[in-house]
Amino acid sequence: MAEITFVEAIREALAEEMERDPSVFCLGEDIGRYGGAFKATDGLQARFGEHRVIDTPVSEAAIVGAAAGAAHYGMRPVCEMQFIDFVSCAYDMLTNYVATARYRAMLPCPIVVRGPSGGYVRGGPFHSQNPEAAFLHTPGLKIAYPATAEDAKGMLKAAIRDDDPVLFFEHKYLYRRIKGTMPAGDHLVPLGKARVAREGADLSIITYAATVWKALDAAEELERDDGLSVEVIDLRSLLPLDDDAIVATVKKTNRVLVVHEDTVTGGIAGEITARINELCFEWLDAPVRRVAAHDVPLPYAPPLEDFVLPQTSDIVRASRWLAAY
Amino acid sequence: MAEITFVEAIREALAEEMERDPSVFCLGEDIGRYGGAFKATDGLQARFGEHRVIDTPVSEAAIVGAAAGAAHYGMRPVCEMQFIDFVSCAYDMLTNYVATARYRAMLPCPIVVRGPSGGYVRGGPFHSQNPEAAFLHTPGLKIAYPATAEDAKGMLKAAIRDDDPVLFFEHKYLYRRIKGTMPAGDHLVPLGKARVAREGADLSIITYAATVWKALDAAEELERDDGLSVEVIDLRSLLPLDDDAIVATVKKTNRVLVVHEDTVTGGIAGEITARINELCFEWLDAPVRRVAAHDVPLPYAPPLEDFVLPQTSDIVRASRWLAAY
Amino acid sequence: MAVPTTSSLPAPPAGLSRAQLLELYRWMRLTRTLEERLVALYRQTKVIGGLFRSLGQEACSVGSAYALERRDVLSPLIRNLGSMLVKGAEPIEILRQYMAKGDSPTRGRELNIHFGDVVDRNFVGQISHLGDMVPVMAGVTLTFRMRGEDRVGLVYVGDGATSTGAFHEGINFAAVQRCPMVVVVENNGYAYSTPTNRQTAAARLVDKAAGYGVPGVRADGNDVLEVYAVTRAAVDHARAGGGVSLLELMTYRRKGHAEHDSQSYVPPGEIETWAATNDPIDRYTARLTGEFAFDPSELTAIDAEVRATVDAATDVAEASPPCDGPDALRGVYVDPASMPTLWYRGDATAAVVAHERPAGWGTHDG
Amino acid sequence: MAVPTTSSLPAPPAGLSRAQLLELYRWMRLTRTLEERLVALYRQTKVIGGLFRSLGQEACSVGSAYALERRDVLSPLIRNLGSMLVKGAEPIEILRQYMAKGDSPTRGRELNIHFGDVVDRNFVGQISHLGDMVPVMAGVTLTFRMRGEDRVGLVYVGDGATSTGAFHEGINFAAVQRCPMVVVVENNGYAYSTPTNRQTAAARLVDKAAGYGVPGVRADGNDVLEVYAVTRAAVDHARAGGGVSLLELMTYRRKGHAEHDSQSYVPPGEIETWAATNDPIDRYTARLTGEFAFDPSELTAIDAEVRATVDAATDVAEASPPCDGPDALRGVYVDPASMPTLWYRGDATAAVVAHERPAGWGTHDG
Ligand SMILES: Cc1ncc(C[n+]2csc(CCOP(=O)(O)OP(=O)(O)O)c2C)c(N)n1
Ligand SMILES: Cc1ncc(C[n+]2csc(CCOP(=O)(O)OP(=O)(O)O)c2C)c(N)n1
Ligand SMILES: [Mg+2]
Ligand SMILES: [Mg+2]
Repeated sequence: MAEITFVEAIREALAEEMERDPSVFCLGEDIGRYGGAFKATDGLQARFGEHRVIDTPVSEAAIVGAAAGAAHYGMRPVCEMQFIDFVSCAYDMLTNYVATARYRAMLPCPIVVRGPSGGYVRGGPFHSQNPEAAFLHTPGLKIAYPATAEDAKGMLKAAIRDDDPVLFFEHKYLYRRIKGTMPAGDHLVPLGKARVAREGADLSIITYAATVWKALDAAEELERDDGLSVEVIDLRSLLPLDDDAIVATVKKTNRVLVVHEDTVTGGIAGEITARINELCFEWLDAPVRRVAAHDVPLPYAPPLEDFVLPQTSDIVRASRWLAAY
Repeated sequence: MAEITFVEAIREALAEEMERDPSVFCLGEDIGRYGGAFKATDGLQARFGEHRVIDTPVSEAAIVGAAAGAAHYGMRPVCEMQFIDFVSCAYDMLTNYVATARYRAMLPCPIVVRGPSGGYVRGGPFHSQNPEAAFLHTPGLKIAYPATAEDAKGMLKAAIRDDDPVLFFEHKYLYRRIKGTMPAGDHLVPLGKARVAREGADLSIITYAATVWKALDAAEELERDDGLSVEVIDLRSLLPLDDDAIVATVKKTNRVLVVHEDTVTGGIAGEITARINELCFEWLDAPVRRVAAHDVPLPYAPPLEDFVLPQTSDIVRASRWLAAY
Repeated sequence: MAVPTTSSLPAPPAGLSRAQLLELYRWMRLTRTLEERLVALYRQTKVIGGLFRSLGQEACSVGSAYALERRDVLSPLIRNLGSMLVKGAEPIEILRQYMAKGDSPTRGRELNIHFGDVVDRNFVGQISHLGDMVPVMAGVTLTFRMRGEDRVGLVYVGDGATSTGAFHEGINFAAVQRCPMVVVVENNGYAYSTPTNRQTAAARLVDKAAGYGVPGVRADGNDVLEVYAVTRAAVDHARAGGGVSLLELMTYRRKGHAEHDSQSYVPPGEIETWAATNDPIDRYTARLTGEFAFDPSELTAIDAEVRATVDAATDVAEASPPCDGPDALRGVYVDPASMPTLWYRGDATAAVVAHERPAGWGTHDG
Repeated sequence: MAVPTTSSLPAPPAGLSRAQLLELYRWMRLTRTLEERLVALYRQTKVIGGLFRSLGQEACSVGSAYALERRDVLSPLIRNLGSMLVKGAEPIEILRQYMAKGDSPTRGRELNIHFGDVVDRNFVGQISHLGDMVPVMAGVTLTFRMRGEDRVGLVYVGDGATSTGAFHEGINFAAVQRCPMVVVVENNGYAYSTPTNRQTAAARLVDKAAGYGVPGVRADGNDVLEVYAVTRAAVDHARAGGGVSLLELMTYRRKGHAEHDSQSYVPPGEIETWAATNDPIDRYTARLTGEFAFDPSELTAIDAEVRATVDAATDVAEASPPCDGPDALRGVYVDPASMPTLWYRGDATAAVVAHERPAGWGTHDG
């Protein structure tokens, strides 16, 4: 099997699910004839028709709301946010309408809201966001944020089949930089399960999305230069979080660094730290520490963006701190 | 000086600031002639005129956006969300436009967005929310959530004078249940500073808003029944968080319970736990533990709401756990 | 606010049978009687939370919902109790819901008439956030168009809700997609305390229709037959593939926003005038007994039957069980079906003993 | 898409002097020349991020902005480079900003023409989220009305942006408040790849005006004098206390959404037709040299001066310093003025030694 890119994996997932299930359809801005700002839906309209790959007006709240309505009546809509930054315009619809639908009114609401997220691309404050933390305290939603092309495909397929609404973040830095070989057949990766991206014994890095790759680079460097054995956990799903995987790695290495691209304050690392405290505090040989973005809107100029976002060298330094503690 | 209620304290703050500074004005739904759904602005339109207490259409994004525009040109607008649950409709405007204004374009944006929040009032899922955690990872915003009438007044006045945008949460359960005697003169309570609501030596409860009162009740009960000396920290400001106050209480009691009304997952307790890990992990004699709402949309029926929200008895039990640890 | 102008004379009973004319009367009467019962229960503090009345607006709800088939979908708001009844909601459901009973349609999760049934009777449980139901109904009706189903959707908005971004995005989306959807603006003169002329500078809310490229009709919302006729025409238009219509029904909110509201902001006499001269049930009664020559006793018989129905439902509802706390944890997700109870609900000392620690971790003494 | 119909013949130079006629020409030429320079820099990878053109739309920006006084406030979008130049933005600012220079107006925080100046030249730094500037400008102009200042605001939206909830809420709010605001819809036929007829079912975007109770005018957006005249009338109307107006300027986006866009979705010949028959600079040149009898050399002299200006600015911009990483932490708040650098930026071992621990806390050996 040939390698395909992350964004091709997304496209394959969409195509396979649309093929398999006529209730799956896509809607979003410029996703039809144009194939989407990042070409994630390229060719799908030609293949599945205009009514299954719908170009919408610039109306994120309507896109998500309409998806919810369709889902109540048996459809499985997949919404694209042209950039995930614009999901903020559907924040009310997602947190109030969609997330509560089943609980408050027994309304089935199996929708997926997906879109390109994340920085390291000189996109500036409105084309680089990582809004996942804003949705973390909304029961009723699931949140997926894959780091590999294999997971991108398998988790998107699982998300489309999931009976609950799923926010699906696709890191645009990975779209064309990361490739993978898709397992044959109906490749599904369950939501809610983390992945050990690298085994290690001395310390654990818990992370997700683009920083998984930076953590792996850092682990490589630490092994080579410091002889440190670093375990890297790729969370993959942020809601629900895989507590078992978190606890397992803490009990194994006793030292934890949580790394993410979102700002340090209010990012998901806080939740992870709290869970570690609750579930396996006694196994900690050092404080849980965070490597994340500085608490500023993400600036555009390369030196600024590089300064604000966590870099491999930051993970290396923080790991050394933990190891030396 | 006579005691006044929490909501009267809010009204006094607004009136005093409007009196003091002609650039202060209020806008929101039904705040003028009607005086607001909770009467927080009662009488202000009669006193200051229609153009300083503006009844708006049902348009939260426009309310916040217009406030921002006015603030760029020298005004100090105070927006009311009829219920803070509707701030979700202005989520984009607040997180993308308002919060970044100064950073990205040197735009002054001294606005206050205030409104009634919180549960324990049988308001159901859309009139009981605590959305503070959704804004925590948005640099550029400040978040205030007072628990006492004195702080409500002093912090609202400080928020109006603050040169940065402030989200100001007013717990509706406290509006008429909590009273206070206002200090004479120009009573200001600085943002960003926590308050020791009760001194104690055995364990610390870090909390804010309505659960401050539940924590105090629990502390009372624990002192009486268990002989435990419980310190209660009222955070008052959530962004910025008062790290000094958090560290001080941890170093003093070595055992911490973080209590809030928001859901446990994704609530602010995670951030606090992470900071404790980073700043004073070594002083902990027990894991930091959380008492918060169950991870469900807040249901309406009294037995359900009571089950979901943290109660005094929960705080008591969790404190006993910590003390016995 | 002036008495609304009628865009055309009331149509003759637009294909309705005499039995149907009485049915319309019964739905309006049931709506009013049930709301009056809720007021009584509210005063006895048996209704938990706010109580929202549609007094004087019953014709809007009933006449419009009556234009739908059972397979069609309706999206009601708080003042559309009448629509929900027409669409098959039972008084007992309404009563249990308002009283937060354990066997209420939402098992106590939601309040007042916030509930739905998309499986059988086809009305959608609303949320409080105004305007949000418009995009949702755009999606419901988009589905029908995509699947080639002969079904239509109807969504209500108030004059206030027309100011929301969600209304705008939803109707525009549906119009472009030619969704079989009817948007009914129930212009009752106020949004909470805000009169319509502070909500919009538009002369008429129906003037928004052209901006979405859809037909717009303004009608007398207190004439149940006119409401039925204009809605029916819009529903037929949608069913025939014509897409979205916007209807503005002129009516008046005679009660406050909710029961607690003193209506201090209403100009003196306004409510009284509407009550005296433009009550939808009074007007319809006069027509039924006049123009359509029903015997008044036929109507009083309906009134009595309705009262008996509401009485019986009230008895059952009052005897309904309260909600059970732990049930609150069920049904957020299909998977997992239930959320765990938090750790501190139980015996603290036992929990400390049970708390897992690594081997060799001694009892800590601070 | 057909060539837009002109609602009226071009007005005679609406009170403009001959010098002003040339000034309009210069702003359009400067816009185009500067954008062409940006394209060259983009191809050299010196422009960082996307590049957005207003080719063929220059008359919309220039003609409308020219109707404002310096004290009036303008809210531009990515295709309103021309408006910003008219309002006082300097080519050097644009170049530095596009090249992410340390001395760019936003010190590298924002990209392309996302910057503003509310102190002196009065244009507001936009954000990417479409529609959001409309409520903001409602607030700016509300302020002027409240303070009794003789100032007007002008906000642009694209055909795509009219679908956003923010646009709707903002214009409605401003209309009710009679804010001195002009909303200019620049209908260039596309939102990214989406043609206007998939954006809305309305026959004309200006048909939205009635729904907000404001006057609406549609005009030929490629006739700079007509744009000036209709905007000037709307600005005067606003200044006189008449409140909001909605203008729809018919134009055409000849380039892709951004430089990378192949425009594969555009029907063959459409772009070429517009370029050949309806270029705003060509049309204006013909009028200047024809109807207004300017000598062509006057225009070529302007062209040369503009080119020299852009050349000079390019040299300065290229020599401008890059941004300095740690500066990123400044200016989020007034207080605190700077955010702390994160703990791991520094020597790890030294940091472990420095890490505070209670007295008696031994070195931990795992
Ligand atoms: C987005 C949003 N903002 C504010 C509210 C608070 N609110 C509840 S009802 C109401 C007035 C609604 O007026 P209208 O739409 O005319 O409906 P009516 O009550 O007259 O039937 C308001 C402002 C809300 N529910 N949703
Ligand atoms: C709220 C929002 N959704 C999506 C986008 C992505 N986006 C950027 S420009 C654009 C098209 C804009 O079209 P239009 O308003 O017609 O302006 P034009 O580019 O034609 O000048 C889109 C969809 C955005 N910026 N904001
Ligand atoms: Mg109303
Ligand atoms: Mg356009």
